[in-house]
Amino acid sequence: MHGRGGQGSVAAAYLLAATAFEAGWQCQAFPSFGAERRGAPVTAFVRVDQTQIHLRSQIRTPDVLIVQDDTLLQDERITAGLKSGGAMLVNTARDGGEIGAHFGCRCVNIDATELAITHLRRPIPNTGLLAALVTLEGRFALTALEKAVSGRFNGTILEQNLALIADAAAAVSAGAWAEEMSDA
Amino acid sequence: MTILTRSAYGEPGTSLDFKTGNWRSTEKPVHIHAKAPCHGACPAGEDQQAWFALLQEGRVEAAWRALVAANPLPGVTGRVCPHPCETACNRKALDGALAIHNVERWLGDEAVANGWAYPVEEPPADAPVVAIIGAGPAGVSAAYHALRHGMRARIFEAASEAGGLLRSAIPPTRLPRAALNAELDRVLSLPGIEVTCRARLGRDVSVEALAADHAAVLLAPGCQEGRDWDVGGSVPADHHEGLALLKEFMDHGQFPAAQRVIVHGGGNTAMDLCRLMKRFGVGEVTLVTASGLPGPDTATDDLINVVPRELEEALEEGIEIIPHATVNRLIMRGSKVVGAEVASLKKVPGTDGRKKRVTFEGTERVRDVDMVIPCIGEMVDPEGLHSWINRGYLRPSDHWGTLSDRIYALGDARGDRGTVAEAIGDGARAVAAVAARLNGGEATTDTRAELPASDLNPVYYPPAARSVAPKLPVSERTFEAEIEGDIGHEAALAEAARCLSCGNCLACDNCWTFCPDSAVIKTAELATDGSFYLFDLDYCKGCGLCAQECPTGYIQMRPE
Amino acid sequence: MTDATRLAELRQKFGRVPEGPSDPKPGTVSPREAQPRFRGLESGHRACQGCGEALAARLVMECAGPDVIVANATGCLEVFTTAWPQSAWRVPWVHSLFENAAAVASGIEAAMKARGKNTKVLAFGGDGATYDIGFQSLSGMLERYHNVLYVCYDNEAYMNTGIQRSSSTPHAATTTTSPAGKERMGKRHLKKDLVSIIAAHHIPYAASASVAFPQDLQRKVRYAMGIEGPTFLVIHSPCPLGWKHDSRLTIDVARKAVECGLFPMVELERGSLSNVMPIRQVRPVTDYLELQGRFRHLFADDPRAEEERAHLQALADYNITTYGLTGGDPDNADTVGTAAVGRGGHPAGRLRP
Amino acid sequence: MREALEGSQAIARAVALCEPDVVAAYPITPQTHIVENLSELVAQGDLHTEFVSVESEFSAASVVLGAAATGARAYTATASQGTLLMAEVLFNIAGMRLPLVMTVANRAVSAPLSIWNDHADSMAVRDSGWIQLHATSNQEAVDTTIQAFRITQETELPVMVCMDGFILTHTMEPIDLPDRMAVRDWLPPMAFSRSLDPERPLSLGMLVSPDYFPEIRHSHHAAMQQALAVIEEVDTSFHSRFGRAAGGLLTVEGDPEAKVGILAMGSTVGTLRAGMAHYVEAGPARLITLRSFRPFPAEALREAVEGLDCLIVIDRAISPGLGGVLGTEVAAVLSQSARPPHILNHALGLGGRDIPETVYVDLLDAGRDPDAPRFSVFDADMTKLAPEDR
Repeated sequence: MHGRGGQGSVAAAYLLAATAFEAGWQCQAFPSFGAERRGAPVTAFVRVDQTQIHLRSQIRTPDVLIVQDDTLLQDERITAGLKSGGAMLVNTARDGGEIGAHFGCRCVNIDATELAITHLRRPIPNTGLLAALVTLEGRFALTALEKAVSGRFNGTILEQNLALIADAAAAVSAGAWAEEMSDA
Repeated sequence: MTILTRSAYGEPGTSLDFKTGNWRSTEKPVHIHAKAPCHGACPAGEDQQAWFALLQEGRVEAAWRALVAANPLPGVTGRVCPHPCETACNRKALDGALAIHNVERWLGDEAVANGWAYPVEEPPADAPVVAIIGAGPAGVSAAYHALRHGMRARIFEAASEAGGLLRSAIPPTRLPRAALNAELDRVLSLPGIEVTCRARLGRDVSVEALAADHAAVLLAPGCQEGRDWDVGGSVPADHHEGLALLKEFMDHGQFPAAQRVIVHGGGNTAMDLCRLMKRFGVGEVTLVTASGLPGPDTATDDLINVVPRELEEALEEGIEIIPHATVNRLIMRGSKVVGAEVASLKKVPGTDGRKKRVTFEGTERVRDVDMVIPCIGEMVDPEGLHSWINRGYLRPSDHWGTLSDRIYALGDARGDRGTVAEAIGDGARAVAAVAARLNGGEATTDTRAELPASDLNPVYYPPAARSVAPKLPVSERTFEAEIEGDIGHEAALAEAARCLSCGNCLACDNCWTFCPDSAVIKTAELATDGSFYLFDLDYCKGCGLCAQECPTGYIQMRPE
Repeated sequence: MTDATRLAELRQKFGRVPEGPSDPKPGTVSPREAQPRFRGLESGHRACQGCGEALAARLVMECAGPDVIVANATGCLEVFTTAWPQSAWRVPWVHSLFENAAAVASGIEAAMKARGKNTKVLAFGGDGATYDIGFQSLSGMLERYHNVLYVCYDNEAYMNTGIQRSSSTPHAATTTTSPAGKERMGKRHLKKDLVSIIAAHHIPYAASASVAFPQDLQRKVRYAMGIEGPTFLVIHSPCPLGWKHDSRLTIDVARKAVECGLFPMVELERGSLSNVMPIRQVRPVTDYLELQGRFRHLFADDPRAEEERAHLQALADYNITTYGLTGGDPDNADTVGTAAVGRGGHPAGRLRP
Repeated sequence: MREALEGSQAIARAVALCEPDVVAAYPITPQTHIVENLSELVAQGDLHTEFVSVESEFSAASVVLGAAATGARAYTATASQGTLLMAEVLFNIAGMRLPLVMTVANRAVSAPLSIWNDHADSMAVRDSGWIQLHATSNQEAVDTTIQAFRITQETELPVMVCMDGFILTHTMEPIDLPDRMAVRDWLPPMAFSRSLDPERPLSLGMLVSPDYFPEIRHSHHAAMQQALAVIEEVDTSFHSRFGRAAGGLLTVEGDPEAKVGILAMGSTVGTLRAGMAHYVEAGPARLITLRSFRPFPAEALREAVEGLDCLIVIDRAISPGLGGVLGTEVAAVLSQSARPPHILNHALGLGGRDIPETVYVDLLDAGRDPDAPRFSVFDADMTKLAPEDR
């Protein structure tokens, strides 16, 4: 998961792991912490499995890349290590197909920032991106994400996030990536 | 050996097991109850420090009782004594000696006013009886101390009233007769004392007869006999001896006519005479004395032997004093004195080690005077005492007044005394010697060393000015009214609070507070030396802090 | 399992089996036991003769105990009181390190608070532990507002290690690391004004005291003990060995330090001066200096010596002016009044048959 | 209850379950989240403790020292430089034999400045006299933390729970946190035999002359030896009460017939375990997880290596001029065995260098290489070094 310091990449990773946990999976989320400050490119990692995860290495060959900020696409190495057949979810208004063509991988786009501004009045793309991912991938029920989100928020913010999840899920094609994920 | 606990070294024993007393290498602290200088200086043997201590606790009657353990006449001595105690007082160097005489007098007066009982009991009827010749201060003191030692006293007085020179030679301006009578009467009316007046020695009683049926005979006749006096063989026709002149004045209120007078002498009689004559109207009164005036360079044995305040008052009243001087020659016109040659004189060490008086040639000056009055002391009236007289005095062989087996000499008659307090002290000492002899022992003296001022730690005494008793202004001084007034209760206690308690434990807690090693144990029960503290030499490291910080010099470091 | 049974179990397991009462004759009380003061620091400690610090500690303990816990920094006091297997302390006492007494005390206090106990916590340190190496942890303790009385025994150098200069060493004093010689006149720098720094933490109470004025010292301890919050007391405690004066002069030297103005006796509440001990009779600093070997070089026939004496006098004068040490309320305890003794002792330990 | 928790958060929650009287800590990466989470628990009223926000690690250790000395249950956490700043106090705490629990979020020690994981910090204080237990996962870290509070009371020795910084502290994974009442029941009431108590005054931390010092050090050593049994007993008791163990003194897994063994501590074990499962073709191996670094379970280790020809010891710390710390100690201990295995010692993952799954294969390959050095910084890229330094 690529983002920039301050955008909540680690929080997103934790939320994804929590979603997996809520779905009954084993999970592991961790940041690649650096000494970078706000704005610098950062990476966070998530592993999910149905059996206990022992491995604690950084993920070098991810199945899925989540890019929180399309300006990060300027770095051509962003897809380095992405498994063949892997997919990339990008937070952008640009066309995912074009991006995928450029990097030579499947790519879906969602304007999660716009959705966040609409629902949350703040440009926090995490929930939207995760809703899109869960929907595309189809392994975890969207309710698992809703549950994980419920564990973090309450009141109005929770409601706004739940609405955002619904909108984001509707914006992508459900199960589009399902078959690719089986060996994660 | 200590066995370690399983948790290693968490439960130590007490450091009391570690005796640090062996750290002392040379000296250890000791309590030394030194003599307070006031006590050491008191010819009457009073321990002023002791009774001041009681006053400090507000125990006024107890203080009086402690005082009269030595001196039954504090109202008298408080008025007439030249108080060497004050001269010796260590507070002198700080902010003025204690006004001891004022407080003494106040205590005496308080006792009279309140009728406090003297701390004596009537001796049994068959108790030994001492015979006392003379009811002056020595005789009265002896009678009183006889009671204290369980003996009875029988006084024979030649005059019609008791009092001796207190009555005959001290003007009422110094010792009002009421005060004298009150105190004398209280002492002499104590059961066990019997006074016979108008009993003259040699006529009515004899020493030998008294000695036969008394435990002892105490001779306190005083000095009634004038000395022969001449200057280089000259004796003026109208020669007047000082004491006689004074007695005459006190009886008749008159002095011989004179305008310029030199009084030659250095005692209270001389001083009284000077002042009375001046007050009587003599234009110029000059005291010529061989002694020195009080001052930093004056040695104690050189100091004029008068009550210091009397000296002060005399100067106030216009008496001229020429110290370290003598009348060298009388300048006579016929048999009448018209002048006196005065020369400087000083005591200097002689070749034999003794001091001798030297008149300095070239210091002679002549004063125009019409009368020169010698006040150079009197001698014992030899009547009835011929076998005991030696060059005008009784001259006993010792401190106790021993003349022979059971005969003692007291007071002025000894020839080496000059104050009421000495006379009172003599009474106490002679009786003590008698009592000791009766008990088959020997009387003892207080041989303790006096505490020097350097042993005090003055830091602990906040500055406090000496209390001053009221005094009649010069213009109001007459021949009757007492010049110095009463110090009063409040000032008396304030003075008591100024007492430094030289050489005696104040129970101030300084040693207890300051010992870094907690080696001073505070205990009223176990301290047997009059203090409230014990040194725990098991732990005392000998730092000397307690001695240094002891305000009174009661703690001293001494070799182990 | 209750706490008490658990504790008993652990004491059985790790501790020493109680040997019974140490008093050979039960029911009798030795005179030492019967002293009318709390003996927090007992005899048998190994302080030097005339040790000001031992005295100061005992005076503090008298009015601080028995319901206290003491955290003691490394230093003479710690060393001379607790040579295993004997301790001079009769209160719970812990020594950890040189620089952490304030932090250890913070922890003890936190534990007392957590367990709902009112036991007061004292921290003791010398000037090395307080002015220098433990300064940070002291500042932290004050800032966190722990209910601790920190007492600094100020003997103005590292005495435990053999007289090295500290930031509390007075100007021009010699120590083994600030010796006097051809090029130097002792310590070049000034004594740190610690009380002001402490007071700047805006704590309820900070004061200076001296072993020469025990009643004043104990009044300050009692006052500080009664305050809920951090309080600080620095006690001027002469060291005969380090200051090079006769052991019997400890109090005399301490008294003169106050009376010449070099050691001002001040009290600050919430950072503001609330009281000073006025000096009735100000002494020249030389009265104080001449008693001590550490200032001996200042009395040499040397213009530098004269200058340094003048400097120290100026520092004393500065204190006197700054703190108003010569004026003040005549009813206040002053250097004369508090040194006064009376028949029958100090009010606290008064004993009359 | 199982929850997905970040390691630091899980530790904070575990500490809270043990209801410490006093917590003092100073933030340092990567321990910070533990302190933050504890603060949050306090702020939310979920943890009733005196939380002392000290001005340094030095004071953090000192504060818990003071608290422990009164018989309070006390806790602190640190890492890296903080551990070293505490070092003086840590020796002191252990020397005074105080019951105390501390988490070390292991991190390299500067210089060069590195905020990432290795074991240089806790190794630097290995001789302080603390019990040091290493966790391979956050679950073990949680369970060991709870156990540590019991061990420290039973032994009156302080316990350091070491967990790899970031790799564990910042990783979210499912954690089973025991029930609060169950923990309260399982932990004995807090008590300390030599507590500072005005009712029973005693002195702690006294000066000891040469007359007693060797005995006291011996006593400490003996206590550490005896603590081996306590660590095992407590883990067993925990297992029977909560259904899982946290690794005893050490654990052995893999092929019992294997002739090659790998010994490691901390999170590296997880990656090696994954590699062992993944790369079956690399050959059989025995994986030994050392949990108790201090006291060092010499006897258990000798049993664990029985039958091995080669033992590869993974260090995440280096003693420059000697080699790996753990490897050197293992070699020393096994030298007393009848047939000690050949020991290879490799430092891995220093300063946070990622340890990939493939390392398992590489290690075994190196183990088969007769020319392999006895010690290496295994993942050092020699091409980055001047030829003279390779």
